[in-house]
Amino acid sequence: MTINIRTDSAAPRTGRAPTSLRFAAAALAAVALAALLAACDTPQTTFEPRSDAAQRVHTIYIFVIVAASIVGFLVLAAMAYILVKYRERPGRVPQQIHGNNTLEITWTVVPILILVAIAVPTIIWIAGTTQPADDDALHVTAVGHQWWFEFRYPGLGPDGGDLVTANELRIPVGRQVAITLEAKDVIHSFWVPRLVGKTDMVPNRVNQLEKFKATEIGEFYGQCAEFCGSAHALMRFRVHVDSHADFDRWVASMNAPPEAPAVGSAEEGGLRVFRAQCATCHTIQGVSEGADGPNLTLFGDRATVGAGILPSTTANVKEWVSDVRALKPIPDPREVPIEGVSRVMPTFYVEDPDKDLLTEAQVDQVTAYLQSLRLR
Amino acid sequence: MAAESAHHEEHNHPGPRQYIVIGAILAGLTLIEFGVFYLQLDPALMTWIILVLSTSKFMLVVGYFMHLKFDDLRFSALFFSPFVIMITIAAVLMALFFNLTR
Amino acid sequence: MQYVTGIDDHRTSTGLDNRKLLMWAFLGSDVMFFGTLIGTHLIYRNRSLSGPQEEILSIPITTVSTFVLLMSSLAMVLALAAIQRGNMGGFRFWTVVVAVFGSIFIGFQMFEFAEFAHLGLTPRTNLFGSTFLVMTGFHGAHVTVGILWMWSLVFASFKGKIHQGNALQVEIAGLYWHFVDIVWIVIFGVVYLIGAYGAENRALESVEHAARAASLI
Amino acid sequence: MAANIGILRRPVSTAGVWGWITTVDHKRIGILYGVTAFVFFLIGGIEALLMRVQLAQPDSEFVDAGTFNALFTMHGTTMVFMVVMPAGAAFFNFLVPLMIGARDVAFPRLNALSYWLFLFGAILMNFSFFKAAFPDVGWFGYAPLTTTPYTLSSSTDYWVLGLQVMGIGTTAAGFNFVITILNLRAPGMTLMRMPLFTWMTLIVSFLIIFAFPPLTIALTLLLFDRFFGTNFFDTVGAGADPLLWQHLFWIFGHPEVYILILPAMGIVSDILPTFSRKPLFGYTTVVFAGAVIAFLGFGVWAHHMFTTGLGAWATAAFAGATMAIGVPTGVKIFNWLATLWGGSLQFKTPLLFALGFISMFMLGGLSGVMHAAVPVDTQQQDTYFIVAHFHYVLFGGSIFGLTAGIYYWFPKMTGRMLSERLGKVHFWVMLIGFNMAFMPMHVLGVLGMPRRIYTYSADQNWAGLNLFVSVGAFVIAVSILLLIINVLRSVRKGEKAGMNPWAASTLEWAIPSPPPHYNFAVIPTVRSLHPLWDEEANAVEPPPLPAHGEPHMPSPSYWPIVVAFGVTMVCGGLLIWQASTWLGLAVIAVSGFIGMRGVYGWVFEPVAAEEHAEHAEHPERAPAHHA
Ligand code: HEA
Ligand code: HEA
Ligand code: HEC
Ligand code: CUA
Ligand SMILES: [Cu+2]
Repeated sequence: MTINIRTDSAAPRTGRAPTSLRFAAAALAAVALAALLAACDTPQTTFEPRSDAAQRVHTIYIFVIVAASIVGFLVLAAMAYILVKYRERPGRVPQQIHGNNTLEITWTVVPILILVAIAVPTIIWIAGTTQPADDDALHVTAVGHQWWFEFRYPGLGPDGGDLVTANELRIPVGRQVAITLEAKDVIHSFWVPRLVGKTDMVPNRVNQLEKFKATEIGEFYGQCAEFCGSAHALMRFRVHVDSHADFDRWVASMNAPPEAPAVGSAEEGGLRVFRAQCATCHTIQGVSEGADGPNLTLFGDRATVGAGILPSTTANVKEWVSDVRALKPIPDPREVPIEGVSRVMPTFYVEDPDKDLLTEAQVDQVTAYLQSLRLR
Repeated sequence: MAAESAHHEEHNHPGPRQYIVIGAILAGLTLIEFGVFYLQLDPALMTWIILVLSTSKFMLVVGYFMHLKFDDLRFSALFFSPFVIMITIAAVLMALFFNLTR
Repeated sequence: MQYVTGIDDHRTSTGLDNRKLLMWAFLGSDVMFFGTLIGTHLIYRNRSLSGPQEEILSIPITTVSTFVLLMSSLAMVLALAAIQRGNMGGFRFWTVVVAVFGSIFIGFQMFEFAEFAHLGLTPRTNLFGSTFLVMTGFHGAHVTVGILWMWSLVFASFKGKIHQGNALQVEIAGLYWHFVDIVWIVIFGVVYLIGAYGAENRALESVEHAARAASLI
Repeated sequence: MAANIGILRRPVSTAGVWGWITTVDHKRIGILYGVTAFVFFLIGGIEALLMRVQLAQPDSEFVDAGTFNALFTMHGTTMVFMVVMPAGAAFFNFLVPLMIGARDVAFPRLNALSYWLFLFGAILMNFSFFKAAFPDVGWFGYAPLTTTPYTLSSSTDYWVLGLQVMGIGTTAAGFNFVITILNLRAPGMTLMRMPLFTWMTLIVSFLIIFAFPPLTIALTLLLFDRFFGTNFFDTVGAGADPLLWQHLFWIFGHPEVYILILPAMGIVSDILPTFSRKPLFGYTTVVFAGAVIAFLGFGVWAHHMFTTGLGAWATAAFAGATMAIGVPTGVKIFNWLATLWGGSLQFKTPLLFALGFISMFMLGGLSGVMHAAVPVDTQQQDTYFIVAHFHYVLFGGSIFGLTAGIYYWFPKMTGRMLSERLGKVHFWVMLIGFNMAFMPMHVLGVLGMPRRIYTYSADQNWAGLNLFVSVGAFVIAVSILLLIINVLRSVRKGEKAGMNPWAASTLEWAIPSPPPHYNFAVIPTVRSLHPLWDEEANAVEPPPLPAHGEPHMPSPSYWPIVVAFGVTMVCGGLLIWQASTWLGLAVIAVSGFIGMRGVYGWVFEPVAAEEHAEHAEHPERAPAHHA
């Protein structure tokens, strides 16, 4: 069959040389560059698993990436070949092919096979998540708050109650951890890339995180992965994987009330301030029982302040206590009066004598007090 | 062929008399549903009975009052394809929300 | 390709009328609309934390209002049959019947909502209140639109704008009306009968309801 | 009757601004859609650029958290609802009637209403900017963050109401195109002789009318929660389940992404044959694959919720269904390649963009399949890997495809050619910028960078890649400037296009460029899939106008914009209500009246300004007024 083409304006006949090859090279270069950058030390990477669960996911991840890359590469290569081979040249007569059933069936069936190859490990993995927890597993309940994490260890607290901490989860190495996820206000998501994939914390629902066993002692970065309002970017946390001995020591310390500070010391002043201003929201084991804010027991041993956002240095803690809004976009309490929503931390020191709730000296004292709460 | 189908239509097209009959059937089915509600049946059984009865009413109205039974098939397609999609979605949602999938 | 002059510009490729096709497409879309509403109601069943739930549904009263709506559908199809035969009197009579029955149905619904408010159920009370009242409220809004449409048809027929020649107008309005009716068939079956089955206090409540209803009508 | 319609008589003139405001001509409405979409593309793009400036460095303080959250919310919402969808609608409007040999769409005034509702809805939502209440809950607005306790300001109200108004318009357009394509085809234009773009329009229109109602409901429920105190998403007091919103949104949302991509697929399927000088390989299969994608698209919504704890069975089932969609999509890709195979490829700009579409969309699709592998998704969900995926399919797919369409049909729309040279530069700059901006996002995702974060700390070591990405974003901006320059240049002094500059095969090329307002002097009778490639086509010159003059087209109308205004201002009234009850109620009442008045005027409006009795049968018209 020939085609008679009706053209009104003669289209210019400049078939450009094919360029997709060059493009493929550029894409490869980009990937290579990316890989290079990835070699930097990135504490939150998903590619250096340090638990059995993360490792299982990682294996599938690699398999899927490789499969997709092969498919992608082959298709791009085929495209490049076609573009070179069939570019317009004098005398080329386009072949009027309308279709070919064998071919079409082939490229329906082959992708199905590849997809089955991806689906099988996926489904095996899903089935694996329904396994019950080990008998000796450590059970933890993690609760998402706007914008911090609460961790409860049922049965490890005083009198067999809950042991409660915040923003820094401590777990023993080599022992399975089964985490139950809840949320106080909006949806959050619990994610420690190197230890375990994420699962959402949904109000009025109880979710189970995939059970995992950390394989290496160390400190791991975690972050809330579901958009949860203004400070979502600053809702981070840490997981400390400890040796069994260290973990047990930590549990014991958490349950022991702190020693009373020396009379006349800055810490003593700090305790007084704490009782007056902070105790309604913050719990310190043996000192206070507040429910709206993070538990501050053994705060002096925490690596971070403000839900994993800053190293817990004296300067940072001071700034946090005097003006959290300088560090974190938390709405002003006057704008969040709705019932049922957790109360947010007030700003305590503004350089306006009329509004001061705390003096700068008091801030120093309470900081000193908080930092004195250490492991024994 | 054309004449035949015209004849065919002529024959089956419901008129006022049939409409009233169907109206009576609808009323009757509703009455039965009402009655079933007061029989002390097993809830599952009752649910199925009501589903069957309601579906029959539904089909009667759609088929006769809305004329779909006699009308162009493409109207049926336009109406029932979202129906199938919606029923499936609703069933999946119910399964999910009543935790039948855990 | 060819250019043939004299082809009727207004023919349609399927031979089906544009407006009727539009109405069916709209109804298909409305299936998704009501399906979502009913689905929302169903998945929130038995999740309310407090306040009245299905036990306050009155089956006897709703059976009556369902019957009224079914009969309005019958009147609708009779109106269509009448106008197709050129019987304008019959058409007007039956169309008015549709509108009146529709209004009675709305009356029942308003009574029901008022009664529920009396029993402490508003859209703000609990999940049942929100889903049930919004779902049936949207259905009621559809019925109301239908009633206005019916009256418009009757008035238009007096102005000579609705006649045997464009009975299609009535047919389309009828499709809408019947659809509203079948949505109610589903709601009555699934939400009322199945929903309220086994709920406590039902019998007692119903008698009370019926008495009130009687005094109201 | 016409006498007592009252204030607004049916307008006659099509000139000037009023001509545009009252137009019911599908081509003009198409151009309105296109220009509006492009303006919003610039707005959404500038929002993206601001985000990229913020993210270029760690701990940056270029914008604050609230602003950033508003930026990505409005960027996403704008790009999806105010750019890609209306850009698709622009092509539907301009091309579909031409492609099927019709004079207009089935319901021209409804068509105008769709446009005005879209425009007013978009303006309503963006108006929040001036009230310092930019929506900031993310483009899928997960409850309960959107409920009153967590969003006290009216920002979310603007979002809900704006989407609602646009949604009504879109749904109306969906109906219109379903009917138009089913019913207004030229003689001989069977379904299987329709150009692929028309097919995809039909499928998209079905997706719209079936997928938008769940969104409408979801938005309504949220609206009722926020305005009237219902409890659909009240997790605190009423025990509501936040997943309800997610289900409803994604039941709409996943079909929505196919609403965004199928038009581009249609465009590419029409461009490839033209520039390889051979018919589309496996036409039937490509059509069928499109339908299968759309159908399956209703069954995969929960793949956006793999991490919400759906339960093992559901997760597995949705993963399987999601993967299955790769098959028909792959079929399309391979059929496109087979179309190129054996052809005589003319590397004109439209073809370049079409090839860009195929390659970039495929990469995005492959990352989509990776998400479908649930364990992998637990590491990817809500990271930049997802952001990379959807920009590859949305930008690399939809935007590349639509841009191909601009280059391809610009001559038809304006009668002038775009510069090939500038077009090719545009293509390469855009391709490079695009890959610079979005390829590294995959790596960022792998390195654990969550999305929707306004800041990150330096110790994460994400800074280098982010800077690179930001530079890429600006390269894209340069490429868009090139497009703008190209268009402005051509409109003024571009080469004249003639009827069929690309020697293409479909009907829209059989009439002058730009087409006369009645499209075809005589409606053609179609005998094949490629009417203009038929041998005999050469013999048939388009006939002159018939003796009795131009075909009669429906007159312009004021009512669409009046109705759209009424609907929008009812929503505006709700917003005012929050500040001042009485003023709000007054606005609602007045605009409600305007809207009703509009509907009434609409229904009783004569078809043409000069009431011609012979037009009484026009399909769109309301009750005939001669008895
Ligand atoms: C144009 C829009 C578009 C398109 C077409 C797609 C197409 C696909 N998408 Fe995408 N998606 C989005 C837009 C789109 N998506 C958006 C906007 C989001 C994020 C929303 C948000 O959270 O903000 C998202 C998110 C998203 C998720 C959720 C991720 C998460 O949040 O955790 C998933 C999960 O499965 C997914 C999967 C897919 C799949 C499998 C396809 C498939 O259709 C792709 C099919 C194509 C191919 C597979 C390539 C070609 C095929 C071959 C070459 C054949 C050979 C291939 C194989 C054998 C595999 N997408
Ligand atoms: C079709 C859809 C589409 C398109 C085209 C784009 C285009 C772009 N997107 Fe978009 N994006 C989304 C859809 C889209 N995006 C969605 C749905 C989300 C999710 C939102 C959410 O999470 O809620 C998202 C989120 C998103 C993020 C993640 C934000 C976050 O999670 O924190 C980022 C970050 O880099 C980003 C970047 C970009 C960039 C750089 C472009 C660029 O390609 C833009 C290029 C365009 C321009 C640069 C315009 C040209 C401008 C000029 C030429 C300026 C000069 C002109 C004048 C002054 C008149 N996008
Ligand atoms: C009204 C409740 C409230 C009061 C009173 C309050 N806080 Fe807080 N506090 C919070 C909340 C809520 C947070 C978590 C904020 C966040 O990270 O988003 C918090 C966080 C903290 C943190 C960081 C914890 C961590 O794990 O990183 C410290 C330290 C802290 N508060 C100290 C104090 C001190 C000291 C006072 C008194 C001077 C005080 N708070 C008073 C509610 C309160
Ligand atoms: Cu919590 Cu994001
Ligand atoms: Cu999806």
